[in-house]
Amino acid sequence: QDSGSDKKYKIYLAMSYSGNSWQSEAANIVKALAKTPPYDKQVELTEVISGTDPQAQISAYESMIQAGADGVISFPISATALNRTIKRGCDQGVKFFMYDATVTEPCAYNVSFITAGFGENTAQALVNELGGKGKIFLSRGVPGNSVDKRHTDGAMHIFDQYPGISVAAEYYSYWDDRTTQQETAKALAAHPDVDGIWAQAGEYGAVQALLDKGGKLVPITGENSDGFRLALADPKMQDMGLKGVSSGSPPASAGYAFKIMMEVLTGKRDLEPMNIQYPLPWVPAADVKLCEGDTFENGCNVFPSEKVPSSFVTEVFNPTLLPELTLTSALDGNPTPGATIQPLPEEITKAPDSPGINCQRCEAPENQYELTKVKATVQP
Amino acid sequence: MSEARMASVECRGVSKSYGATVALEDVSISIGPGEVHALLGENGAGKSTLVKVLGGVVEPDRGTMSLTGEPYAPSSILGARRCGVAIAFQELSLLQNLTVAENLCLPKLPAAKAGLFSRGRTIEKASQILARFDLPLDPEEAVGRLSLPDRQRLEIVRAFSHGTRLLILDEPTASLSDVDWLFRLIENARKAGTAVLYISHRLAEVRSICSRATVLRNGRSIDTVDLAGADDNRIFEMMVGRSAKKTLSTHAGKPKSSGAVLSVSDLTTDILDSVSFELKEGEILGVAALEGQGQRDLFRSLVGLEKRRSGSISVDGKVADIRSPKGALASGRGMAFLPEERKTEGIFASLTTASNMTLPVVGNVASFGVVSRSRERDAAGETADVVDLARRYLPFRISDLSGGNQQKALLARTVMTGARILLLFDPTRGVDVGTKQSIYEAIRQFTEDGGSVLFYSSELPEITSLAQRCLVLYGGRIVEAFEGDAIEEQNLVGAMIGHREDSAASKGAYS
Amino acid sequence: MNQTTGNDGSATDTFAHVEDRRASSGIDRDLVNIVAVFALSAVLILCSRFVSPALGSWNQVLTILTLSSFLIVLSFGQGLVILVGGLDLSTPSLVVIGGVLATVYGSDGNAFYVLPIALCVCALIGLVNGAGVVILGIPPFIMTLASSIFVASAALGLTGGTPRGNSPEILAFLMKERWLGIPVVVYFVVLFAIVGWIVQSRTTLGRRLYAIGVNREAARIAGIDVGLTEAIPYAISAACAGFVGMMLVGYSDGATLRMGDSYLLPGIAAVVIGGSSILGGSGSFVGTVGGAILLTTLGTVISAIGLDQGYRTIIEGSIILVALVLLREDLFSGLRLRNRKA
Amino acid sequence: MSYAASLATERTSRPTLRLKRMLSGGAAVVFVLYLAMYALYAWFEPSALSLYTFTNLMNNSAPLAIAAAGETMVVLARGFDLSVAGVISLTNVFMAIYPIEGPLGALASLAICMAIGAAVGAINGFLVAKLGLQTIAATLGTMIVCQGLSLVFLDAPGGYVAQWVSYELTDTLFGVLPISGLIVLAVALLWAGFSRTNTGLGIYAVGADEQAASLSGISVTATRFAAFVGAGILYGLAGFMLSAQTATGDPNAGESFLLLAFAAVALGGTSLSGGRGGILGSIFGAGVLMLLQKVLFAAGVSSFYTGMFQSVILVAAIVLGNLIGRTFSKGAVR
Ligand SMILES: Nc1ncnc2c1ncn2[C@@H]1O[C@H](COP(=O)(O)OP(=O)(O)OP(=O)(O)O)[C@@H](O)[C@H]1O
Ligand SMILES: Nc1ncnc2c1ncn2[C@@H]1O[C@H](COP(=O)(O)OP(=O)(O)OP(=O)(O)O)[C@@H](O)[C@H]1O
Ligand SMILES: [Mg+2]
Ligand SMILES: [Mg+2]
Repeated sequence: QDSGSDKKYKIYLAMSYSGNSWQSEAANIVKALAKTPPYDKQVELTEVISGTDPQAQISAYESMIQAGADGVISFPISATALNRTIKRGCDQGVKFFMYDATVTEPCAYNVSFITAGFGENTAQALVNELGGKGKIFLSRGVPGNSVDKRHTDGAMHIFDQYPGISVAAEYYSYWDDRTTQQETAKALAAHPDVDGIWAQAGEYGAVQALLDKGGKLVPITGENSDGFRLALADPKMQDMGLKGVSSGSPPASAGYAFKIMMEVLTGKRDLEPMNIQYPLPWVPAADVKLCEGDTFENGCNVFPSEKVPSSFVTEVFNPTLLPELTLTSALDGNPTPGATIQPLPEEITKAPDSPGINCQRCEAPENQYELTKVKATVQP
Repeated sequence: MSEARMASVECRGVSKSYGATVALEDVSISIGPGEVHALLGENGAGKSTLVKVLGGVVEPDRGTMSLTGEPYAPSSILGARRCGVAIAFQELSLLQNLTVAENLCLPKLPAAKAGLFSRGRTIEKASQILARFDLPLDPEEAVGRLSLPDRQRLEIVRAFSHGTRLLILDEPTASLSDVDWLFRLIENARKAGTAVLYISHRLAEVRSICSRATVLRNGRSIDTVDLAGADDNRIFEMMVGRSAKKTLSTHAGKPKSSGAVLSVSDLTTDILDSVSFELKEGEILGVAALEGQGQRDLFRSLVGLEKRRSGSISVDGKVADIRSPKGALASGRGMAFLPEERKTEGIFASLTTASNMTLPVVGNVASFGVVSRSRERDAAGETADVVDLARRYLPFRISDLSGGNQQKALLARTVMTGARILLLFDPTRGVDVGTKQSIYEAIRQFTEDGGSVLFYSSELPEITSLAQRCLVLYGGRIVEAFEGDAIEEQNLVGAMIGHREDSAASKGAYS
Repeated sequence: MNQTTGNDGSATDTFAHVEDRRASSGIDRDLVNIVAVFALSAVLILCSRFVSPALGSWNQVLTILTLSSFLIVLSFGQGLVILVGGLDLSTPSLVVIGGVLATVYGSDGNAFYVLPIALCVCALIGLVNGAGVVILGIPPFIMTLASSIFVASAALGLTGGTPRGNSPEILAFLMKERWLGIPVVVYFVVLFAIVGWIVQSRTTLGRRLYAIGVNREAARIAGIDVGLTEAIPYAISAACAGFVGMMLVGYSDGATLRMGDSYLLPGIAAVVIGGSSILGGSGSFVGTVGGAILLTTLGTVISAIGLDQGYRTIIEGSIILVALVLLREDLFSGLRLRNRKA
Repeated sequence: MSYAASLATERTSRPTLRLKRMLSGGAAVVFVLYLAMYALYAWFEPSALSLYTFTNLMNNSAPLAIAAAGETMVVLARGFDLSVAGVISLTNVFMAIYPIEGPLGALASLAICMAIGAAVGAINGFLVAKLGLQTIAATLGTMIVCQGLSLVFLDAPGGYVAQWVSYELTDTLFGVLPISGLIVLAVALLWAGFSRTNTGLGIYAVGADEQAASLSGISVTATRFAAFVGAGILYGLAGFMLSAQTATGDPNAGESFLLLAFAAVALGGTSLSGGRGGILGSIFGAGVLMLLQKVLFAAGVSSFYTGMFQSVILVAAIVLGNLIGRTFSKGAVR
């Protein structure tokens, strides 16, 4: 606006809330990318936090459309409630990019790992560790949430095949360490003899609850917190019985979404609105590798506890898709000194349809729960 | 004699207990049509409870009632109203956020169209009622903005408007200094054949309007007597079960010293107009006034509850900048205030009576901030004796006490503060005859020990018998001051109605 | 009055027994409620054996006590605010601030002064709440809601969204260690409950708070410094919430910016279920402790029921309602009355 | 010395009194605040004056405004109703899983939503008025039960609200009047009528002083009950309007309404300890809350400063209201 010569793109980062590591890392890397050359000259990024209230986000979207936004990159609070507003925005030429969570409005781009099979793959991994039988806990996310439902449906698809596996307790942990720890403690009071825990985000709380109780650890599959990965790799914990896989939601999808959006806006890429799949992170205990630097390099995937809090979500980096980012981007939203934006690989993975998640009146493919990361080592 | 004619109202063997407290036991009473019947008894004798039974507010545990011969068992206050029975309650039952008219017409306002009530017709109906009972209030005024006496009158008028067969007035004059209006209304009702049950602790009043009286003691009906044939002592004996104490009717001597402990000069508020006076050590200073002449403002501004516009207050010779009752307690030898309205300004309903009494000085019965229950009980007990409050009430919730006993507890509170200056606004309101004497005695004792008392009373005889000096307020100004033998009803009344003042003086006096 | 010295001796004698029957009932309504709350918790724990055989054990009791410690500490402050007729909606944000300050600035070496300072900061924020309510006359609901939003924003700005650092040793000790087989925090909570009960029910401060809650105007007239006194509960509540934040940090070694959210309603519910009136002026902290334990017990048992979340939620709500109906004050007095009549 | 004669009362003239009362009422203050904020909004963002923006704003505000209106009824009778969150979720879920098309279908849906609200309100009313439970505790229980029911019927967001509802009700009438605004207006008018019934007046009476109300012959039980049922019906309507706006169901839809509804009520000048205030204030209070987000956005305040501004403005609004109220009503009812 100021120079008038080359117009800056008006981009809004519409978050739900900021307050856990995942959300702030996702927002931080978008901010860092927007400050990385050449985007620093092309982008005027405004951050808006709406809290957990869909009404507030609807109102925020309306304001953005009204303010003449070129693009909105957003973590949508509801998969469905925002649709009408998004549609109005699309009609006025606004590009909507959703990261991690999705909307069912077809004119928006969804960039997410949700359809990549977190639930079924981790469930199979847990079954493998348990040898096909045992009492398990399901530590779920937020009740009445479609992402939680997709993950759990996938997991139950596997668990149901094994009569030896029984779900002793199923509780909601709101994707939060503390809540997971407390809910797991409650469940442990009723079932001290649990054999394994299938967890969504917050998994490190499950580890701590087991430690609090004393006695042995059990196999746990969970998401990508630094604390959990460190625990998986800790020989002491392994001796106590901790095994498992770290997988799940990557904040990196926000950066990926942002870069695709910029490429679309700047005309470098011609892409109709679609559902884009971010690859499912998959780090079994054996593959955990400590990073010496400030980013994922040489296949490392976890940081020492002095550098980041245990709740830090490690899957914020991606050497191929987001080579621009280091810890300073993820923690403070600052660009990496000397880094410039690298083009994305040409090919983009289309996500399969998943009704209620990324499309409205659609059918899920037959093979939606097909295993992609593990093979069943035990048969039902 | 009473059995000869058909009773308008009759109770037989009515009993009512609250938990372990027996409020009424086997009470019988009968009132004839067109009779004004007094109900007498000590504080806590059960008068208000009987009233509530008659009015359908509480259900008796046992006993029967009849109204003009037919069985009468009201299940609600509306049921009683339908039978023509209405009460003016001791603790007023008006809604302060509603208007006069709405209060008068509750619970069913005159209807307009489509099930809605009509504002105009409500006001019209209320105006009629107000006019019928000679009460010049603005029907559209919110009741919360009325003075306490006006609220009391409204309560009375509301009862009159419904009570066609039995009208119950529970201490209707407690905050009224002028009873003529009420007596005229009662006389009219009596002529129309309405039975009136009249409760008051003012025997003179009772004698002037009632023909017979039923005496309650400890929840039992002792006897019904013809008032003409029973002297005060006899009635008193029936009420308390012993003969009256020797009443002190002469003035106590002059104050011992003449040093002013409280001096007020040119005190001006929204209502008061440069009021100046001194209160000396060991003095009982009375304030006499008709309602709404600024006495409330005077007392409240002294303790910082009302904003002063100008003027100064000095305690013990030092100018005191008093902004709150706490400040008043802390300035000089301390001033403690007994407020006008028991329910809204006085009691802490859900706390015990003992806690209510010790509250301002709870630190004195505590060590390291922790209250000692035994010390609290002892301290409260001692003061309870001073105001003649039975010690067994101390652990009760104060809301379970009768109105008079609540008043005693509040008076005890001011005494307990240790302040040497007491500002008492109508201290004996609703207090029984026997206790009044004890309280007078306590006040005298207090001043003899060097304390000073400023008090207002709605009962002139109280001022004449107690005060050593007396200020008369009219229109927010002190119009006269009397001393010693000059304090005499005739003189006071003359000054109170402001006959020496031009009518302009009343400007702004009535809020 | 009791020493009747009248000449009408017979009348005095006749009514002597009446005096006796009018003695104080001696039944403390609060006490009945408190006993009932704890009894209900105990019954719930015992009945939970039907849900899972491992429940109803000593271990479960310890788990419940540990988990309820957060709610107990939080609801002490909330209870005091409710006692003076207010409501503190800023607790979630203060939990966060307490936790953030402890992790960001606290370390093993400096915890002995950082934690007290952090608590003072929280109390100061609470005092601002109190000042807003008392001086500016803002309804507590709005004042504390506004400060909650403000403090949450500040915490966000302070941390950039990710609170860094770990739990100081001392907090981990409080929340994780065991002594004689019992978690240290259980001792702490028992102590806290006793002190809290004394503060609320036995001290001069507590007495003044009750008075203000029952009748603010009367309290002023009785000579209480209502302004200052009324602000104190807000400060205490904020400090309590801040301390809960620290406890949470010790419990799970780190802070997040939303860790207080799940304590707002339960904090208020514990107070109300414990028998205090939401309008102020009544109740006891022992009751509140019972309420907190009842809610936590309920959560523990409910989470062990093998039903869908929807049904579990319905059961949870229904049990709360049933408990409330059982805990009604007039139910007890009603029963008493019926016995008398019979 | 007749009493009447001694009463030389000087009265404020009636119209002045009424005007003062109106100005000191919370509704007037918050209405002025709303206008001022709208002016500010329009100054930052000229298109704020367009019909399109206004309609959107109305659509956005209507659910909260109606929910706050319902909450006001309970608050006036000295209560707190948490079930607002549960009823909105439940009705939203109902709208999404049983869409009934066409105008008649919309009417039927509306009736059912209101019936759901009335039923929950009746349960609340029974628990509070009959069994004597504390309002906040009883409604917490029913809120949780309602949330559970919503989850049972719909375990994840989804479903479709009838097209007719979601398009017509968010549209404009004759191209100028936002329908959602008209519905809010209808609520306000209904309240104006209701407050002129004996029950309506009774709510004020019960809220101010329960004991005095019952001694005045008002049935406290029936009044409380009516307040809860009325509130429930409005929550049902709020859920209906929310469904029209979002066009889908979400079992957690009502959660965010809980605190906001109370904030709107308090902002609108209704005393949270009962007996004073009205629905109109709450409606504008809700409007202010929704408008605040817009103004802050338009003013370019973003990210975490929004919270700070929001809180400061919230407090400033109340303080301003107090000041205005005080200057116009010296010595008014407390
Ligand atoms: N004997 C009477 N003398 C004068 N006025 C009366 C008399 N009886 C009733 N009224 C007046 O008429 C009005 C209506 O009487 P009442 O209170 O009995 O109404 P009601 O029939 O019970 O009313 P509703 O049916 O609306 O409840 C009252 O407000 C009262 O002031
Ligand atoms: N709600 C209640 N709960 C328990 N006890 C009560 C209750 N109401 C009254 N009492 C008790 O019943 C007794 C009678 O009280 P009541 O109010 O009838 O006395 P009263 O004769 O009107 O006295 P006063 O002249 O002081 O007004 C008192 O001992 C009182 O403490
Ligand atoms: Mg009485
Ligand atoms: Mg009738």
